[in-house]
Amino acid sequence: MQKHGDTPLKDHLLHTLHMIQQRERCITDESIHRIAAQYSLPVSQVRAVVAFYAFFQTEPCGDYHLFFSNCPACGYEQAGQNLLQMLAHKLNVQIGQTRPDGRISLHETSCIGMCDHGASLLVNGQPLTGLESASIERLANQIETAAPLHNWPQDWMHTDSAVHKTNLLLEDSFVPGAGLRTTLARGTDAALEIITHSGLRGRGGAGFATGRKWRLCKAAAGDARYVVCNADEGEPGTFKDRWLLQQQAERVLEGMAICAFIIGARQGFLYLRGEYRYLLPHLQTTLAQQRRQGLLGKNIGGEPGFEFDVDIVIGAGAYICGEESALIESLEGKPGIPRNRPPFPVTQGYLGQPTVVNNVETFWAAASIIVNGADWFKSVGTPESSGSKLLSISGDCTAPGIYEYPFGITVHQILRECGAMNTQAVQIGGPAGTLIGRADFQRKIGFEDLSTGGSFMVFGETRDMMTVVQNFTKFFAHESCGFCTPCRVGTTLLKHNLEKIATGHGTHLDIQTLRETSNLVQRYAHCGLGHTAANPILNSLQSFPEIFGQRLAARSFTPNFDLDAALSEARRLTRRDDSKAHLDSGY
Amino acid sequence: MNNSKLKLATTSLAGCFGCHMSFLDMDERLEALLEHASFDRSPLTDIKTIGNCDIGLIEGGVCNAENAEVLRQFRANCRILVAVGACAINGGVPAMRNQYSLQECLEEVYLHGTGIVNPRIPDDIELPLLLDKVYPVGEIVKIDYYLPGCPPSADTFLHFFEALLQGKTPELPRETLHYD
Amino acid sequence: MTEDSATPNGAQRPPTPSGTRRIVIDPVTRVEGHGKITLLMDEAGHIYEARFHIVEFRGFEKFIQGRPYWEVPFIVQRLCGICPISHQLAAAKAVDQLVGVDELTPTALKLRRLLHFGQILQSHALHFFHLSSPDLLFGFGSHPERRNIVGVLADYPDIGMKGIRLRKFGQQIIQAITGKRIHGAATMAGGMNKPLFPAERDGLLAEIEPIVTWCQEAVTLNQQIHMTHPAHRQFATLHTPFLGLTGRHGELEFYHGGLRASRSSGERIFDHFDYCDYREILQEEVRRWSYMKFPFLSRLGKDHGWYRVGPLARINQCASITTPLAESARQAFKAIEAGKFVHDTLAYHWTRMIEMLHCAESIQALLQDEEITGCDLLAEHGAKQLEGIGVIEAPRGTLFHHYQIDTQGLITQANLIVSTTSNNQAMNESVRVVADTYLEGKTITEALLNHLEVAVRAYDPCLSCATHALGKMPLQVELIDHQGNLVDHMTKQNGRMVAQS
Amino acid sequence: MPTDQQSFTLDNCKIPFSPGQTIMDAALAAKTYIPHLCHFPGISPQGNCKLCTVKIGTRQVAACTTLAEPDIVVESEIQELTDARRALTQMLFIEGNHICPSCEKTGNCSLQAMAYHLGMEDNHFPQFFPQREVDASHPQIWLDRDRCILCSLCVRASQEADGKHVFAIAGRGLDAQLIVNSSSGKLAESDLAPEDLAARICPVGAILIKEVGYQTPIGQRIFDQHKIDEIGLEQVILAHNTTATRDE
Repeated sequence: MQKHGDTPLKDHLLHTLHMIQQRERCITDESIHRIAAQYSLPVSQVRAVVAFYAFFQTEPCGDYHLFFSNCPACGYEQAGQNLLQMLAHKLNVQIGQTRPDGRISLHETSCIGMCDHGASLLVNGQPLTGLESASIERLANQIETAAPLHNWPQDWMHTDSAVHKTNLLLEDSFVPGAGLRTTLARGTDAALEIITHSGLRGRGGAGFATGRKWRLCKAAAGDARYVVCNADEGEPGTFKDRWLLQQQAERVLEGMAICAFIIGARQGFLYLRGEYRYLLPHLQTTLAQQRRQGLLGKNIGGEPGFEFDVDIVIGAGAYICGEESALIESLEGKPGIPRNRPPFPVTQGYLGQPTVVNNVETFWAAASIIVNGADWFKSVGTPESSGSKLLSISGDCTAPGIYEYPFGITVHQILRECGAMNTQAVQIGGPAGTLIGRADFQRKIGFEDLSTGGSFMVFGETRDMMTVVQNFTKFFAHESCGFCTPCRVGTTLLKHNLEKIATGHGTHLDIQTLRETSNLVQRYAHCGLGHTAANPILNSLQSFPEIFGQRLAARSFTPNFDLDAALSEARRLTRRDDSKAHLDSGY
Repeated sequence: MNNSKLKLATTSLAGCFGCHMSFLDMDERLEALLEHASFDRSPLTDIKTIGNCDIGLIEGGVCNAENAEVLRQFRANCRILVAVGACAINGGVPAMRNQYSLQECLEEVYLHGTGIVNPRIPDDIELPLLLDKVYPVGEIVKIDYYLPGCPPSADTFLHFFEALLQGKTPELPRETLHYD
Repeated sequence: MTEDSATPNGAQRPPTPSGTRRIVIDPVTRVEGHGKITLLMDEAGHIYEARFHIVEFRGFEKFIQGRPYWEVPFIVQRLCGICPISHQLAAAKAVDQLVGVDELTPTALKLRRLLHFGQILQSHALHFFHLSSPDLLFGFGSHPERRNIVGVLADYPDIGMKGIRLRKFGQQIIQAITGKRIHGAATMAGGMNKPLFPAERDGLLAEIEPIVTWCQEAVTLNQQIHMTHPAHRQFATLHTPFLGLTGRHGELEFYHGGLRASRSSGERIFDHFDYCDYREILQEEVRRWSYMKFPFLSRLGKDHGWYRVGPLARINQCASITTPLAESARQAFKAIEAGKFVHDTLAYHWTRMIEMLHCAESIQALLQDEEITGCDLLAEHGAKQLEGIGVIEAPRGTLFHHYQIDTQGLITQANLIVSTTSNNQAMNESVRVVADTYLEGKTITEALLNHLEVAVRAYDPCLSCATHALGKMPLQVELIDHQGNLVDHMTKQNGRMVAQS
Repeated sequence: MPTDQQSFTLDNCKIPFSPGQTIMDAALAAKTYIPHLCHFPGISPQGNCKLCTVKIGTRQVAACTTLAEPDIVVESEIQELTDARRALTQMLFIEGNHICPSCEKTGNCSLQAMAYHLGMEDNHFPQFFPQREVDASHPQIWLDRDRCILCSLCVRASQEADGKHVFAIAGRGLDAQLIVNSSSGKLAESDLAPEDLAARICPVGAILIKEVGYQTPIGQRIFDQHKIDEIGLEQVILAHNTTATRDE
């Protein structure tokens, strides 16, 4: 059905919608009808897709279409300044809207994977990094003078990451093709045995044994099998996959090909988050190169009949698509709503066929493991978490960037080595992971203790942790897919509840409600997003009770809203401002 | 009045008085209740300011500043505060106005209505200002018990009072639970 | 009446006319709704204006827009928990027009009438026994702690219990037809949703005889009170035009009829006027100090066109009553002014009881009518209309419901003129008259406060309907001097009046 | 019952099942009620309302989408789950505009009946009071999104039973809403017919036949006469909604 070429799947629904959005600034109802007809889909399904992904818009966006990252790690809000608001003010545009002259639209977005570069944003898909209050002014000028993007200062376009610590995998002098050669030489069973024996577990954070996943997929009945590389690196604070795709994409692709050989797949997909679209030219070049070298395509590595190729599918702004079944839905051109599991993707994945979905780093590691052997990999790490792990370190430290550590490393040591001073908290594994305070800095990175997909955000003692927890809680409310009741409603309730407490209007009753709602969302939600959405709150209630306690109102009960503010519309309409026109808000 | 009696205050905020009517629907049984309970501030008496009470019954949601103040007075003076009926509990039918801005509602009634002379939005200082929305009472004060229904039936009231008079925690029998 | 801008302390308000003082009464009790009264005095100490502020607003006209017409009767009945049936029926009549039904089936019409009689009976019983009888039995100046239904039950247990049972009977009729005593559901577009089962009819019939008797006793009691207290005859009395529906032969009619209006002299302004054209005869003025509008007869203009509705208007204007006991009670009433209009405001109570008697008699007749238990409940719908107007005589007076819909059936516009609104100006005037009569010097006395409340209460104002909001009407009095300063403020605490400056 | 049939335990009762059956289906077949709103026998389960959540050990799973397995021990009628189900129901109430007193579905509404079943006396959470669109464009059917609980039964019924694709759910998080598959997005241009299962399956008052209103007298409505935990009630509800269709 698809042709492999130098461009992404032209006919993938998400890509078609993206092209229309590029061409027409938005996706009109007319376009929706046209596409529905073209794809023989119900109009409602196309509408549902457009409505689901944050990067698709039904109202025209500006010549300059900006998505400002509000990730707390990169520090858009620092030293009493909110760079996003500053930019909105300078450009005279409302956040979330297009300026009436149609020139600028400014949106807030969650982490764009530039956390080691300071405050950053995407302008027409291009990341601008290292923003400070001075550069905001200059940025506004560039936009107002309609300067073409390629003429903007190159130092804003810096997207590489510093590597501060290397271990097994980064030190491996991987020779392209070596992994495939070994795999072909050993045969599928032996190759699978290496992966299994190495103890490699999924690097996205969930930690499912990779060998077991591949074995289950290989054994599952199906007409075709698929290999999917999850490059939807959406967990705030993570950027190591972006770096891997920038620097070592060939090893990732080779890992996919190895998997394909083992499980018997002919088709692979690299599902790239929409925020990383700018990596596309590089990835296409790499794909072409792999094909030229016989590492993708037909008769790979000279093996007759071993045919495998990879298509890139680019998302459009939905964190939930990092969940493997949601990702598959998205690959199929649908809204990224997680499926009921079982059946798991290994038996019924893409188009209902057995599918392996692994993280970028997992494939990357697998390629090296095949070459160097299981024992090599197990030489570091812990019995339950073998090998090493890439961490994306950001936040309040002197040396943010990529670190490779063997599993079992303590948080304390990492903090020391990344130049973190006076740290009060570390968010490990992103908002969906674990927030720990000083008392827990002796804990170890590993599936048996602090599991992480790679996000490691450092918060110094001057941080207001309530702001951080609020930021993460808003993030989940924004990213909830809306499928199940507890997550759809609960995440917004948590957001409001927390806001009431954060602004000093909460009481012990509100804390009790916060705890109850958190537990409900955690236990009853449909998928991982919901299961983890309350983590920042539950963790901080545990580790930072003072950020709640010190804000409690000195009343036993407070209203849920500001009563006096609720009279403001009436005051305006009646032009009254007498004493009876106000209420003690009690809030 | 007899001090050993339960002292009862009632008020209607943004309600329709239907809950009060349903209370009266106890009919002859009202007489028996009055042997154990006496009224403080209520639309049925001439007591205008609430004193210390055992039970406060609140009908209606909160739509204006005066509602909010009366509700707070009730909370401050009642040992047990009860939200009675759909409007008090979740805003009820009056909360249908929450679909519109206050301005739209006022303009429709006082500016654009049929046969209007001197169109203007009433703004006298004697009029309590309207809140932007109609709010459930539980979003403004702590509520101890809820008697749902539009209105709750007379039997529901009786169940509730009987339990209180017997010193029990009132629990609504499932069959009395209804929202319409 | 003129628009006045006196105000206590609002810096942004227009200046107070020199020489006025203001009194505010808050809360008014034993009426159904929220409201308060301001009295404006001139330097000579005369009350030149009384303002009965309706302090609540609910916005039904706006928020029913966009709702389907078939839901409307059940939404708008929530205007009022005392007379929900009036609203359900007025809206149902409008809905009948929307679906092209001119005539209900005989059973459906009788069921609606029965329902309506039950409703008026319970509402009138409530108003007299539960709310107003304390004033009339104990006297206006009696002890406030006693002056309520609990006091009546203690001192006049027979009267009190009969009142409770009368109201109960009305509620039972409502329950039998609508499924609930309050906010039930009975009307359908062009009919009713349920027949009255013979067992239900029999149960009600078994109780009717004492009901009729008690209603007669209530008429007698009110006649005695009114005629043996000369002060009652003058109390708050106004000479005003009257408006209401009457039947084809000018008889007392609650469910359906033509509009009749008369000057205070009895001279007809119009008669048998089709209520669907109400916009030709009625307009409403907005005043800044009340959420309740001020309707007036267009022909007489806004300054002189205000009128009264309700029992006093209906009994004065009708030519007859179709039931014998009520008719003879009407004749006795009319005799006190030799057939001319009776303008005594407190005669509202007496006429209310005459109507209650008529309801009881009519209920008896309907329950004995074989057709009442019929099963043919729905008329065939005709061509859809985009506008429907339903007018009915509610317990407190003429009630107008007017709806426009789009072709999909959703409400696009609504206008509601509820009974109490029509009495708005009259209540203000009655209060002014009483205040002027009973105010001594510049201080507010408890006697004044009580008398003001009695005047308002006579109209049985249903302020929840009036503002499309209902609840308690607090009465508070404020006295404002000529510079706009609050001189005296009066409210009541635990039954005792507290005055403070 | 064949002797070789497998079984599991639900609240101390043995529930037989055949392979491939969900916990919900097996329980219903054994006349054991597990609360649910988005499940309907014969329509593929989706598991979005989460009211049917049961416990297997320490694990919470949706009974409607989880396959029964031999000898598992499933808990349902325990306080912890009742409390959670009540909270979930309260969430459904506050996220929409569920004004029971004026809703024509009152007395026939499964959400309301569920709330009664769970002893819900108030909404507990602050109301959202969202603004949602009414679609009355269709001559016989109307859509009141205020009352939609996003159970998607109409979406599935339209696809699976009616062979149409009239409905879909679009938007994410709290913006998720029921949309109509037609050129204008309005029901009028859709191929929905009053006889369709999709037009009759709505458990709340979101999809209704026009001009029915309060046709069923109080006392004779479904939940005046039944409780929601009666097995097979779905058929009663469908029959009721069919009557409403026919009468019009």
